[in-house]
Amino acid sequence: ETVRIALVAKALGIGFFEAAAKGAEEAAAELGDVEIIYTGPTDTTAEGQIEVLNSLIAQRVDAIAVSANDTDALVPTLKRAMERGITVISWDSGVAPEGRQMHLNPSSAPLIGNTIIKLAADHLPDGGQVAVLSATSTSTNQNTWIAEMQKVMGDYPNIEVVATVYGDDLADKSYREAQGLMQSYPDLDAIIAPTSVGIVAAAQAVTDAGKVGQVNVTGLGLPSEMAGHVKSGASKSFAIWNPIDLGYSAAMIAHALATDAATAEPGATISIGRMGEVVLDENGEAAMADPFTYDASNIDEFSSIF
Amino acid sequence: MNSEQSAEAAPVLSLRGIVKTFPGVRALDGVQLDLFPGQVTALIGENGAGKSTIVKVLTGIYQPDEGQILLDGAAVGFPDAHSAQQAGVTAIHQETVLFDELTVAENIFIGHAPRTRWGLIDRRAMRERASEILRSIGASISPGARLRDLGIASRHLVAIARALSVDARVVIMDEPTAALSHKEIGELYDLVETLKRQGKAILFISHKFDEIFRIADRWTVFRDGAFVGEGRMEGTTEAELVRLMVGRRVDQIYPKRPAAIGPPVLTVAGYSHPTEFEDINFTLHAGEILGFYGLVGAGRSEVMQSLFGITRPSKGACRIAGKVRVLRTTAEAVEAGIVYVPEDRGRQGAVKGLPIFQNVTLPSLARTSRAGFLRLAEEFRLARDYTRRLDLRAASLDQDIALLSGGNQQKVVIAKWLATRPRVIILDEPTKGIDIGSKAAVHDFMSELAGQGLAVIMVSSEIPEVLGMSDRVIVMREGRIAGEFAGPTMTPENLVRAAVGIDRREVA
Amino acid sequence: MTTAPRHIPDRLTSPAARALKSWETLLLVVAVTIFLLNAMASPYFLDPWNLSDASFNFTEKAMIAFAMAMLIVAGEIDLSVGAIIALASTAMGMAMSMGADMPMIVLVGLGTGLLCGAFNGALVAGLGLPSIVVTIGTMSLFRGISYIVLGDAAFTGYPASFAWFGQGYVWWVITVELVIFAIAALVFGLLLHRTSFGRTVYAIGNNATAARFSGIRVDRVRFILFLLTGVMSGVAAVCLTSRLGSTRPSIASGFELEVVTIVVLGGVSILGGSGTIPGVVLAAIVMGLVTFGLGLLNVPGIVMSIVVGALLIGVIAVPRLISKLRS
Amino acid sequence: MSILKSREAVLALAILALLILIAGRFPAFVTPANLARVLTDTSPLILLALGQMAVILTKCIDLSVAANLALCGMVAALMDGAGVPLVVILPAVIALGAGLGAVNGLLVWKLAIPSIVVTLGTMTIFRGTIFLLTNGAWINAHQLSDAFKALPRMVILGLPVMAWIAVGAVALIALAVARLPLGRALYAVGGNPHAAGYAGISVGRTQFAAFVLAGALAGLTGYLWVARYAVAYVDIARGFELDVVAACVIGGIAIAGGAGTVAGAVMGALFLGIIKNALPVVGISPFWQMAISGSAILIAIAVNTLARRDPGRIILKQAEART
Ligand SMILES: Nc1ncnc2c1ncn2[C@@H]1O[C@H](COP(=O)(O)OP(=O)(O)OP(=O)(O)O)[C@@H](O)[C@H]1O
Ligand SMILES: Nc1ncnc2c1ncn2[C@@H]1O[C@H](COP(=O)(O)OP(=O)(O)OP(=O)(O)O)[C@@H](O)[C@H]1O
Ligand SMILES: [Mg+2]
Ligand SMILES: [Mg+2]
Repeated sequence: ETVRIALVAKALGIGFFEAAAKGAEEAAAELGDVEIIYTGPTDTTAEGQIEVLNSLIAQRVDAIAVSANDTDALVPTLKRAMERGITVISWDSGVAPEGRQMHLNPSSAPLIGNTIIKLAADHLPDGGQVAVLSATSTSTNQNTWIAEMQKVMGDYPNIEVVATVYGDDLADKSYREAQGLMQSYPDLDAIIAPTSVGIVAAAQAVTDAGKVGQVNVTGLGLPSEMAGHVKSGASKSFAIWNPIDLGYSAAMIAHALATDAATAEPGATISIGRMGEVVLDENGEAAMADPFTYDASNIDEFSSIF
Repeated sequence: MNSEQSAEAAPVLSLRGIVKTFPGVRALDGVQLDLFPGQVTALIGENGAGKSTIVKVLTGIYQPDEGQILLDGAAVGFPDAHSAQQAGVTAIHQETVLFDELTVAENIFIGHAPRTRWGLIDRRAMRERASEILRSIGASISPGARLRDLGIASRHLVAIARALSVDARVVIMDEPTAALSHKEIGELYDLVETLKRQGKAILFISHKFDEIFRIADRWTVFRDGAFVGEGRMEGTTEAELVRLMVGRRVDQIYPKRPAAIGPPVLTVAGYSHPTEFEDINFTLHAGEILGFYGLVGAGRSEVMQSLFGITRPSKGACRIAGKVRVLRTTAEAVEAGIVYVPEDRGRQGAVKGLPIFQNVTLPSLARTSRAGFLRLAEEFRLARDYTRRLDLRAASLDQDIALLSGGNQQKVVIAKWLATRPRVIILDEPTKGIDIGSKAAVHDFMSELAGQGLAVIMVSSEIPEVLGMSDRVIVMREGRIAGEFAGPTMTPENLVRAAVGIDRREVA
Repeated sequence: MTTAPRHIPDRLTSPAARALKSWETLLLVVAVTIFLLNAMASPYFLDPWNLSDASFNFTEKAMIAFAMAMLIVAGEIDLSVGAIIALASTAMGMAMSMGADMPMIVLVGLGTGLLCGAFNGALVAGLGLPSIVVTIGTMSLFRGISYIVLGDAAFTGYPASFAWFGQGYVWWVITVELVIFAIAALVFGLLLHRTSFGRTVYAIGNNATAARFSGIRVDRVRFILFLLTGVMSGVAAVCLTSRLGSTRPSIASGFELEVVTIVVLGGVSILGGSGTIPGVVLAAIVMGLVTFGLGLLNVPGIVMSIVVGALLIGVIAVPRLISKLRS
Repeated sequence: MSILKSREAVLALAILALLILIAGRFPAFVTPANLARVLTDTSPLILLALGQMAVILTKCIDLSVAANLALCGMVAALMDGAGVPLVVILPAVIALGAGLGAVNGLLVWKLAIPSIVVTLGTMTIFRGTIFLLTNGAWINAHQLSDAFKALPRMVILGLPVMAWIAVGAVALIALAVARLPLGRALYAVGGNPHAAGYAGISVGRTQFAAFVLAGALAGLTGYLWVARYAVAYVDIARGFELDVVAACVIGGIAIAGGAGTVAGAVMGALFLGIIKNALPVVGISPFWQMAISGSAILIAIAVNTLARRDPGRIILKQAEART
């Protein structure tokens, strides 16, 4: 009997999720007898994702692993999925605990929050002004990371976060918001964009404004998309976890839960193949790995992979 | 009759066996028509006889289903308006065919503007030629003015200028005088003479027999989409033409029956509007037909529309059946028993897209429905009763009103208001564009209603109609009342003097 | 075919004769075809529970579509319906966080919809501004207010009883939303086709000036239509909020164009003056069937939208093309 | 007094007032360099508004312009990826845009389907096609050649080429609208379609031409957009069609057709562009921006429509004397 695992992206076409899908296929190949259904809405809306989930429930897939567009709005639908015997986990961007069995964080949120500010601070020995360019204001993981970052700001006394703006994961809006930041804060030293769309747009805006060297763009991005900007100096460094690994792990966990090889309960340990294992905390969350930093020294090595 | 023709010059343009059908209607059923150089041919027929349709066939707007168009004896086809223009056929159409946002010159030359070497519109040449043409028809309109700023008569002159801007051999005029006043009508007649002298063939469509006898050389009559005859004006009588047209004799055209004048139903005191009218006072009695005469643009329609709740007067009051009322909306006017048959039938009268019976019952829905729910049988009965009285010609009452001829649309609009059983009915140019037979039906019905105690206001620019139908006449000029006439003072001279503002002494 | 006759037949054409060649018949054929195709393409399609789940794809949009259909018949349009849902949902969230009980929350949602409709109506009917541009403006304004209130936060924790509207069942697989949809279809169908109010809507859509000259309170009718659209958006907001169990300002984004698509597919002339509620019902079902059927085959949403777009044009174009080729 | 009656003058004053207001809070906004930036940013809106103006004048509407832009942008990016030189890409995307516009135009012309229905349909079809072309994948800065990205940024006389292209398009279209028979025909067809037929102007053909123009401009803008933001994906410029319509309406293009000017459309676009650019700069919370631009649109429409109110007919002599 084939185990059908649906990997649901925030939206189709985003490089990050495409890479994750590759990882999930890798896990399927390793497990054998697993079919991966990679799907998602066309734009990053909860309503669109619910329609996709409804059709997955109708097909009675064995497991759903979703990166949510909205923490809460998916809960009723996912609850119904669980009622119909489908294993539900969230990954990357989570849903509220009652809507899933467990959540796989790409990394731990405090670690990411600390990483993004540290990336900026490392290049500002004398302190300075930084601004945050986020995705949509409703994006769960973005908000968590920014909140975690705010918590550790005490460790960076010379760094001042002057603004948080939202580029809605749209290239043009992010670009304009980045322009606006440089305009409003002429002394801005760094833009932190913890989103792969925002970081590219911000780097482009900095380049176009002729501020390479003055404003450092950092945050979370994909090496393939950032390679040019690292080389031009618009971005000195940025971080990301490996989305292939993330997709791989999500598929592994979903499979384990769907086949009853593991149960999702606080303290449980679930094996994730080549990635080792994860341990669930009291909220049913687990972290996959630490974010990895990319800079001029290693970018070429990874830009061809994801 | 046909034998006379052989002696004459050959026709410039001939139509043979033209058939044109619309869904459910055979508008033209094998008609013929000949136009001769230097002669005016009058095309006569009832509403819906197919006159305007033939004009559209001649100008390339409609394609005939069958039949031939012969230009100088050779068969031609007019696949579009442009090719008809190229062949030297131009027309003043019955409906306005102008553009509000363009200038007068652009309106005249749209579609055939002079160009510069670069292919751009030569604006200077266009303006110059436009003012030339306007001057030639005696219109003092600036070619640079925007059309939206012009009054209705000026617009019509622009339409005429537009037709003349084409170097044409055949000029068609479809009811060209319907929107013109006195002075301009005179100038139009002069223009027709000039065109005749230039050897152009003219087709002239009109419901007014006086002007037909004045300017036409020949006549052609259509009835129900069919050709019934043609001939020379000389030696023809009006009665003969009317008989051919209607298929029966029409004796009494203005059958005003004496009616008992009752108590006042509507008193208007001091009605004023900042730009349109001032100090309007009059009283209307039950059973009375009160005529409103004036030149086109005198402001009669504006006064009537303010009585109907369309525009609010800035000053003044009106008393209906003893009660002072402020009419803010048309719904309030209808409730108070005042109804208005508008002059601009296409825009304000007919709801095109709705069937005839629904047009009729629109203001009476409260009566034909129960608890807000429609009752189709009631509606149909009401519509049938009233349209029958007005001799409506239609395929069925659930036919879209847009498919009726102009005159028949007017009948539906009149029926619509009579069906509300009003106290006061205001008819604004009720017989404009209506054929002689239907005119009689409308007049007859008006008299009958007055006899039953309905108070009628009739706005009209036709003196015979005003004099024939009214118990009393009020004349308006430039937004004010210029005189009131009853009994022996109701003479054509008095009305015209008051309308144009000439003092008796000056004339004498 | 005759020349305009002198005697008018003493009855109306039978409605059955007209129904045969109507748009609705065409849509019904399309709907049945799609249903059969779906049943053949996926083994999961003919499952009552799945069909019941699938109804969520269209019920909320269709509720608004009925009111929108009347508005479009009258020659107006409301592009702010999605934004009204967002604002109504936000208002409900505020009411909830202030401790309102379930009936109160619902009332707040409907009331907000009504107010938004009144605002649109006042601008269009009162000031005489064109509705398409007014509602492009209020689309930003209403949703903008939601953003001001909520920012990046969300309202969650609606009372359990509130979940009934968007997640409850009335009987077996029949959801509450489906029942609301059916009732709305009935009410709007009667309103548009059987009442004198409906008749005035058609009159206004065909010629608003002549309607006014016929003693119809045109502006009042327009205002009422905007109110109805606002209230139905409020109803949809209650259902959607209940179904999602939470409110964010981005809720229901893009709804407006989907609602308009349903209305137009339903045979309502976008130029005003014609269209029927049964047509809209069928169009909503067709849209629901198409998206669900393709969803079962895991076709990406955007490819579905190609199908919907092609359907929209095709259903109108094909009959015209055929009659053109025939003549 | 009479100058205030012109809609364009009122709008120009409104833009000036807006700039003064912004300058009060944030003087750097009105520096020439920044204004040039605003103009550059607004160029896509201006270009599309010009095309939309032509379409709206003929009593139609084109909701597919943004999707057309996105599709042409994606095709430009794909061509660049395939090594096609820019001199070929540019005419190709303009032709593609015009072709997509022609599809709209043909459906409107030959089958008489209302434009809003046609373009609502083609809007989703065009976007879907982008997805089919790339399977949803993004094309990012590093996948685009430098020459491709450089053109819109190149600065000539203090203005980037992108802004110059907009300026050039405005001049050309203003000339065409005023002096080409086709330009005048737009007004005739929208003002009185019935009468246009009588004047030998084909309504359908003119509408077709307007759609082709709007499409060609969308195609050109598609390249500019992708080159400027250095990214192409399915969703670029989603929802932009409503901004374009809003710009036209603010600029006094009558949605019922037949009335409006090029100057109006350009100023409508600038008005929106300035608001969109200024809000983040002036430090207004991002959560307030949507409501503010919505209110600005409403106020602009209200002022515009009320100012244009028909004064009615003037019959009384003394009233005529007063004006
Ligand atoms: N586009 C059309 N579709 C359907 N029927 C039409 C159309 N145009 C005209 N008809 C019908 O054709 C017939 C002739 O109409 P036409 O306008 O030629 O009359 P007319 O002689 O000009 O009348 P009037 O004196 O009232 O102007 C009428 O019965 C009319 O209803
Ligand atoms: N410039 C104009 N723009 C728009 N409508 C006009 C214009 N001029 C006249 N009309 C409308 O056309 C119709 C006929 O106008 P007309 O010139 O007969 O005006 P009027 O003041 O009603 O004259 P009268 O007093 O002779 O009836 C009226 O309904 C009027 O409102
Ligand atoms: Mg006629
Ligand atoms: Mg009048």
